[in-house]
Amino acid sequence: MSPKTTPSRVEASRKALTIDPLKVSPPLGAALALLSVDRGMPLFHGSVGCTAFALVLLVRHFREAIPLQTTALGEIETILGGTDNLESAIRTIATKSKPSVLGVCPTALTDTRSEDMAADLRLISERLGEDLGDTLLVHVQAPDFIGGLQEGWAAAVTGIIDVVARPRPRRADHLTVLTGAHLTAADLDDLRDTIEAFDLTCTLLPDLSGSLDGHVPDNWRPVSLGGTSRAELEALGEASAVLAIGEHMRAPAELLGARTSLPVTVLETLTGLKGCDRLIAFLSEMSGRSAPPKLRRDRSRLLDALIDSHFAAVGQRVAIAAEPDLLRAMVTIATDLGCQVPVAVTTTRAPGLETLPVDRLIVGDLDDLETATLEAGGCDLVIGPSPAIRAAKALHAPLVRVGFPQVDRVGSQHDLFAGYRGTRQMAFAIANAITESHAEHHLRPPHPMSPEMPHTSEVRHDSDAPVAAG
Amino acid sequence: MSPKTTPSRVEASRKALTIDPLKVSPPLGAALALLSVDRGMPLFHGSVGCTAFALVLLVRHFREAIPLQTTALGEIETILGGTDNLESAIRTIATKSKPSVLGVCPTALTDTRSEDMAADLRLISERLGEDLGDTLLVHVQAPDFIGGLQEGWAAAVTGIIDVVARPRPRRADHLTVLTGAHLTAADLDDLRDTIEAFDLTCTLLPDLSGSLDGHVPDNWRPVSLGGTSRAELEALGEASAVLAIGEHMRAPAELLGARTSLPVTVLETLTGLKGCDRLIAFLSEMSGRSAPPKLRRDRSRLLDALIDSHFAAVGQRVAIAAEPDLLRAMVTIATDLGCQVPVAVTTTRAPGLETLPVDRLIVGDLDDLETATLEAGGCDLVIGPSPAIRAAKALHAPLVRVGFPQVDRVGSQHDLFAGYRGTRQMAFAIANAITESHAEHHLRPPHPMSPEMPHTSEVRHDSDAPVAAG
Amino acid sequence: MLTDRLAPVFEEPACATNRAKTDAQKRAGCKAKGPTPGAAAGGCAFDGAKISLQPIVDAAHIVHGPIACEGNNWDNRHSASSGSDLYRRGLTTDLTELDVIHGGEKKLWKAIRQAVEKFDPPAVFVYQTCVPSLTGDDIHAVCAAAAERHGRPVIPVEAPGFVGTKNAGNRLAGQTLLDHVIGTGEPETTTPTDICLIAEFNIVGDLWQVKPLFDALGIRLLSPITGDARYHEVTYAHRAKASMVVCSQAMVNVGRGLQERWGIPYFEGSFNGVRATSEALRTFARLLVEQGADADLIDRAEALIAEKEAEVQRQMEPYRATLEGKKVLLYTGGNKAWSIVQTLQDMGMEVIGTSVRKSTDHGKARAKDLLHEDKKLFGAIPAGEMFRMLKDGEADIMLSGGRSQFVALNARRPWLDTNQERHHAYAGYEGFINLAKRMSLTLNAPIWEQVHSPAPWEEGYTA
Amino acid sequence: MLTDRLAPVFEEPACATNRAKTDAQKRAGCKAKGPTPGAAAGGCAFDGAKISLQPIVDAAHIVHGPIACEGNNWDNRHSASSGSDLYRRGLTTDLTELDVIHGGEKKLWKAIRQAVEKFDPPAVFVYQTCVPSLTGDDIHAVCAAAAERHGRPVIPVEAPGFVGTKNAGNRLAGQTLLDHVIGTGEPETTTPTDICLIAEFNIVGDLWQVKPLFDALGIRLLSPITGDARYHEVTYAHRAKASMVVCSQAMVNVGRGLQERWGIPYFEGSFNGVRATSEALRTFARLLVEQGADADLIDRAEALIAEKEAEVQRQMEPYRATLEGKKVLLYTGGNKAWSIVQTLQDMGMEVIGTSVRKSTDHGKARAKDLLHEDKKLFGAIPAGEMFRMLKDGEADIMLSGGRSQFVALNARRPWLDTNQERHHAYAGYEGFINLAKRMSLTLNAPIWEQVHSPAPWEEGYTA
Repeated sequence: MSPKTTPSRVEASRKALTIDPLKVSPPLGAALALLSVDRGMPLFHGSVGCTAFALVLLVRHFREAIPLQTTALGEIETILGGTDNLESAIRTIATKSKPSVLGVCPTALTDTRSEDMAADLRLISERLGEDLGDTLLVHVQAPDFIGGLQEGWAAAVTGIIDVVARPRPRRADHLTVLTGAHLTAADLDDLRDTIEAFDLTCTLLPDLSGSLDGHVPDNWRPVSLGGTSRAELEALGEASAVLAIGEHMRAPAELLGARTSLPVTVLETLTGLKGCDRLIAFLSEMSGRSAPPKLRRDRSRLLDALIDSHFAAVGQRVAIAAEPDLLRAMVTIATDLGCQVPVAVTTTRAPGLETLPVDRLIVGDLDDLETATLEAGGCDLVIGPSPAIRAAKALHAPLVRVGFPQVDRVGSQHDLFAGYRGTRQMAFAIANAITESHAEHHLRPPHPMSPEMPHTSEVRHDSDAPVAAG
Repeated sequence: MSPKTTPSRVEASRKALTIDPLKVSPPLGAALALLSVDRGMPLFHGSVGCTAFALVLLVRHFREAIPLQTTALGEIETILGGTDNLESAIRTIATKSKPSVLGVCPTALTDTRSEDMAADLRLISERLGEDLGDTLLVHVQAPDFIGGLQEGWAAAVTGIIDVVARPRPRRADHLTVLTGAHLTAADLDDLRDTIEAFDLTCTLLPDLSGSLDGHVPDNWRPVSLGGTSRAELEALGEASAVLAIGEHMRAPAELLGARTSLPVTVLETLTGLKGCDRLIAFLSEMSGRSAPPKLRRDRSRLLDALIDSHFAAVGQRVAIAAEPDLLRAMVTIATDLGCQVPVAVTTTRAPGLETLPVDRLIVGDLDDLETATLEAGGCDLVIGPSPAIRAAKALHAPLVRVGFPQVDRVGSQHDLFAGYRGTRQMAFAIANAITESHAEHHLRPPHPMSPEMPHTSEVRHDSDAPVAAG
Repeated sequence: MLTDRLAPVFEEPACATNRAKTDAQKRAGCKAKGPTPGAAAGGCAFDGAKISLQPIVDAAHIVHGPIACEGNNWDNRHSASSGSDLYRRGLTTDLTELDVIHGGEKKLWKAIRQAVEKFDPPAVFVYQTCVPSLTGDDIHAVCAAAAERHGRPVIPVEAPGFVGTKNAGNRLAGQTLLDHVIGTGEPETTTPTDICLIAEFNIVGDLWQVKPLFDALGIRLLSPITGDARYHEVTYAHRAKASMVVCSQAMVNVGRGLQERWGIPYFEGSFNGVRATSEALRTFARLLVEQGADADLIDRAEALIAEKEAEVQRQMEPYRATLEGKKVLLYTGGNKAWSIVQTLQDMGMEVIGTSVRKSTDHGKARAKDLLHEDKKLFGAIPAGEMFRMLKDGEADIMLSGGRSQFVALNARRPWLDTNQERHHAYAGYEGFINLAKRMSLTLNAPIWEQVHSPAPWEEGYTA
Repeated sequence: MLTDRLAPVFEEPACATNRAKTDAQKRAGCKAKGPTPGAAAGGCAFDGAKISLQPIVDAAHIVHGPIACEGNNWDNRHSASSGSDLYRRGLTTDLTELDVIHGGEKKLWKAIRQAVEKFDPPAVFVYQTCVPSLTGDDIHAVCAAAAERHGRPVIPVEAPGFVGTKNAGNRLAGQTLLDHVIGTGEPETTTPTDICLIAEFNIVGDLWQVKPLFDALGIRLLSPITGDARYHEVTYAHRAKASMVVCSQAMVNVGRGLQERWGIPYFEGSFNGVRATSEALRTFARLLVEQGADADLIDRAEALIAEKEAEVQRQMEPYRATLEGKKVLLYTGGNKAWSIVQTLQDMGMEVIGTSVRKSTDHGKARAKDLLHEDKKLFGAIPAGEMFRMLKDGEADIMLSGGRSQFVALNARRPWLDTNQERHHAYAGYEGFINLAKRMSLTLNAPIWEQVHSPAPWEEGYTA
């Protein structure tokens, strides 16, 4: 009876044809991380289209200017080697836009040719000499063929750390926080506030809340505006500890730990009471202070929200499509509320997913979400990015929107999913979406002269539901 | 062309039959204000039903325990005078529950009989003597026949001030803030944070965010738990100024100003850029400090949100049903975004409403909202309390939920509508609701062999809309 | 005094409370002792009357009173309709001070006209409330004139709040039906198995969980009073062959009235749980056969009961382990105080106590039979004591109405709504399984472990 | 080299760019100079090909490539459909490293089968991308075999990104239609007024704003290429009596191909604005009459034009005051660089500049005619300069595509999307009014006053 069912085996979708991809390309995720560094600039080593598609999708989601460049390989350069284009692109960008960080991301095109880009970049760097100015050249190893947005994001952070991190004098009461790709600008604001509530300070890397949070700048810059500053990058090792949020940030965090000798703590998720508590316990320990009243109040409000929300949520079926760490967050809050997760779809076989309490966990696409959920008998709610609206409609279920992309919404970067408050908001969102959906499928009387009593199983979609006829 | 049309005349609905009331009774509002005082207890002087209806509705909205008592008048007591019941009720409550504030609210029943309750209360108070203990006895003059929730709320605050406010030594950098009934717990949290960001402190009266914010208490009390404390009530005059939020708080604020000689500032609304700016300017002046970076960032984010949201909102038609000060807030953000407001319905002819930029402003009910909007040619969005869902469905428009009651939602007290952040959230909510609604009425091809070009006016509902066919 | 004028309604010889009384007690009427000022809870007579009549889905229900009576109260019930939703509209004269000074009759007259013009209902119910009652508005006269003018029934419901409790209002509503509605219409046809269900209000579709049982037996629900009723169906009640009073406290006077005036036998029963449902089916079969229905109805009823009870046993399986031995505190009213006890015991649960504060003596006796111990029968439990019982783990779950929920929830214990505000239907066999499922889900909900886990700043916290 | 093999497609004698060239230049092809690494923008050939073909709503469009080509890109266009939405599904082989190592042909073969089984489309388009092109996947062979196996067209679209620009991809798509689609089906009937519209993609329903005009004249849109097209309609293009290339840069090769192979006259035109629309109607009427349609078509077209133009004048009234004299910066491409200039001038607005960076020489000449001054013709404007122009108030509004929007918005100036990502249809007479209305709404939007108002901490703040 417990909705926390036995651990799932992670299935791979066996289709040759991907239908409605959930996955975006890793270089897109790398670009996003690089744009979350102040004066950052990503450069895709590939055809112009590789860059254009990522750019357009980022614009559609964030509704912000997205500085993103391309080495503009043609067929000839691809075949013969694109090093000249790469050098030319770096020179142009370094001299014209003077970015603080220029992140070079190979694409499938260059990965296929197996160029030795690390070597190329060293040579280019030497040749450019002073033309490179203060620009940090970062090599992002995010192969197009492995994973999706969060893997590219993590690879960019690893690349940055690889270039800048070194041992520095420890700095008490300061944390270097490596933030996962699944956190929104609102999540990061909340995380920073929470850390500061313990009289700690922090450096966030990447800091999406500083760059892609929607603010109107006073002037125009051809590079990212806001985010982790160059000075902060230089001082990544000046802290008392490294905190990583999200399993996918473990690798960059461990690299940073190794380079700086700082202790490393990885928190898998900040969504759900337990995850939030772990953060608070960590911050209490780091600061030697107990949690301030506001956070205690927020926890108490969360308990109330969980209780208020469980009436509508308990026993309901929620299908979820998200990248691994966001999926973990969403499965956590859904099952914490007593929902079942008959189907969860994700983009890659990330560590730890096999323990998630879902019935089926598929590395697949949004068509898998739809068809597997239909096979499982439907659901009451879908959680996923905006393209999941098609599956939700086919399943006659509402969609609670999380993840990337959200192309038909404004302000999605201000949705809060993390921390006591974010968990509370998500609990409300789940309960309210289910309540509203069931109110729309009105309570129905049985067929007028039906000789049979309807079986509970036949009307599951409604019979479990809160019905508001009055 | 400007959506800010000429000022409206405030019409009264001419129906003898009210259909689907927007209005709740003033004593309910008074009760809510009294419950926002720590250890508060409202007492309705009337039949048990008067209390039961208010209690049930408050429970349905807040999903919290609602301490609320009744003098339980029967027919005989009503006719012969209910003073005995009143005394008996006060005695019972004062001795058993020992509230900090016991607010006595007449109902239509006692108003009709025109009892001299002020005199009665004086006598009862004398007779109870020590039995009254520390309980402040407050007479709330909120006649059932005039206004609705916000008027009752304001009357309760006036009653409290009348009893406790007196001149006190001024206290630098401290504000006594009289908060309107249209603010949510989230609004109050945000307001307090904003005030504290200027290194000012404040007393909120009432403080719904302390009592009805959804938190799980550790023990059971037969009175309200949290809210403005008794000590704060005694010290209302210990401040450097009185700030009132909402036009309906002007009267209590002026009374407080008169009693304490503190300067009084009334801010009509904290929703909309201008209103937020006024608050910040006021706080800057009071504190002698400039706005801190976080608030500047929030303002910049709001500008971006207004720009992002205007694409979907501009030229759209929004029908609004709300009590006067909430209506002002909602009309402000809707018209700030470039929406038109063909119809606004409210509960009473409050000061200042006549200047709102709406086409028709009706003191009426939710049926007026529906029929007047239909007459005006329909709308793209409805903003109102949860019972407005019927009108919204009849108008084929989505409902953005604000106000009281919200009976089919959890967490409505955590919706944020005030301040830079709240205005931003509301701008997003309006834009997203319109976008989603128009996406559902898919773009339609013209009739296959139509000899006529469809007129823009005929397809207004869709032709202005962002359509997402791809 | 209106209260005196209405007193005969409370003299209810068939009332279960009264059956146990002496004659002298009986004459004192069923009206309970007045509530205590400052320590009272519950609705008024108007509330009770409206609850009883509002489920007539196609009628206009106009509340003649100030805004508090309808503005705070409309559309707050979960009675379900399979057709019109006119009953869900909040219709009121919203009396102002001027109306009070000048009298509200004219406004009421206009309001009735506007309701007729806008909704064209088959009938209009007009609810009197305290204020116009006090100022002397004669709603009987207005209704009579309006009925003539508009050519349809306009029925005065004289139950202002201050004449008594919610239960008194139920009775007054019943009396209104007997006086103004029942017997004013005739069905097109009648059958030997026509029945009437009294005081079954189709809360979130309760009725629809039992109606298929009647359908399966060929028993026709001629007249539902008043769940999911059309007005004309209520007028047919006098042609039923048997009736059942579902909530005995609420409208037993209607059952008695049908028997006295038209000789229709009635019984008091419940659809709470398997045993009560089977008993109701059995009793109906017996009464109908006595009234002339085919004798095989009894056998068919037994066969259906056997089949459904077996099915319930099967369907209970997944929930049994969770429910077995769990301790329940029941805080509800009327016949639920014992019928739900039985239901819960049938599920293998232990009822640690039930409140019989609103029960009849008969009900109290049944509860005691089931629980064996007097000390498990409570009156009103003070919230503080209830909180303690739950906090200390004396009960695993509480079943009650919405107002006491926060006692349980603040004590961080599972709670299920079994009163009118609930969102789930628990009637008949299907409802039994529904209840088992909901309790099982709630008891197993992972939030309870979370809300009991220590905060990071509390002792006992572990990551 | 694939690029060389595809070169003939770029040798486009009918191309407006080419008409102005010397023969030597012509032989160099229409292919623009390659983009500058580190300073490039815009889509690739695959993008252009997909944009051109994807509006065929009932076909399956499978992208053979790694996830970046479709995962970042699917369902991002606003082409509208009046029927199937299969074209909106994101179908891809999502190549992995293993597929690259072992070759992706087998996976493509299976993917086509799965698409056919799941969707049963009348045809399948398979888009080649850079990676499988580099590793040598022979999509022609796979498509040919699959077509035979599945008994329906499976069409290889050989336009991997690296062979050229988006525009090159448009042409390659056109060539694909000529090579594989057009002429492979026959309509049930033909009429003397059958037409074909080329490179009109029904963005947010543009087509539906002009189709009623053709309907009113009895002109039948036999073959839409490709907006809101069913696959079979595209196969009929060779039976049209006249065709119009709506975006001359995009698929002029299809117009020329129809003329060369089947003798169908074509012209280049636009539905941007009143004058262009009237001109398009006139030209179609003339061509169709020349091809044998009733001669009165010309008079009927003139009557319709007169009526609609008068109607537009009336409908413009409410917007005229707002738009009159407002300064517009136009930053778009192709024939829009001049046709929208004309449109805006017809609205009484002043165009302070238009970017002709993607225009043909012919287009540049038309733009210059309209603007009189060379200095108002821009190439690519650096974002910084554009920001300054807007910030300084040299323009009141900018019309452009989505990517440059933030330059305007960050300068806090009104902006309207006139490219593919827009949410509003601006074609024909109706679209003209739509555009006037949207510009008017945006210019009047109260947010501009707000975003320019000083913050409380800035100089000039007033409460």
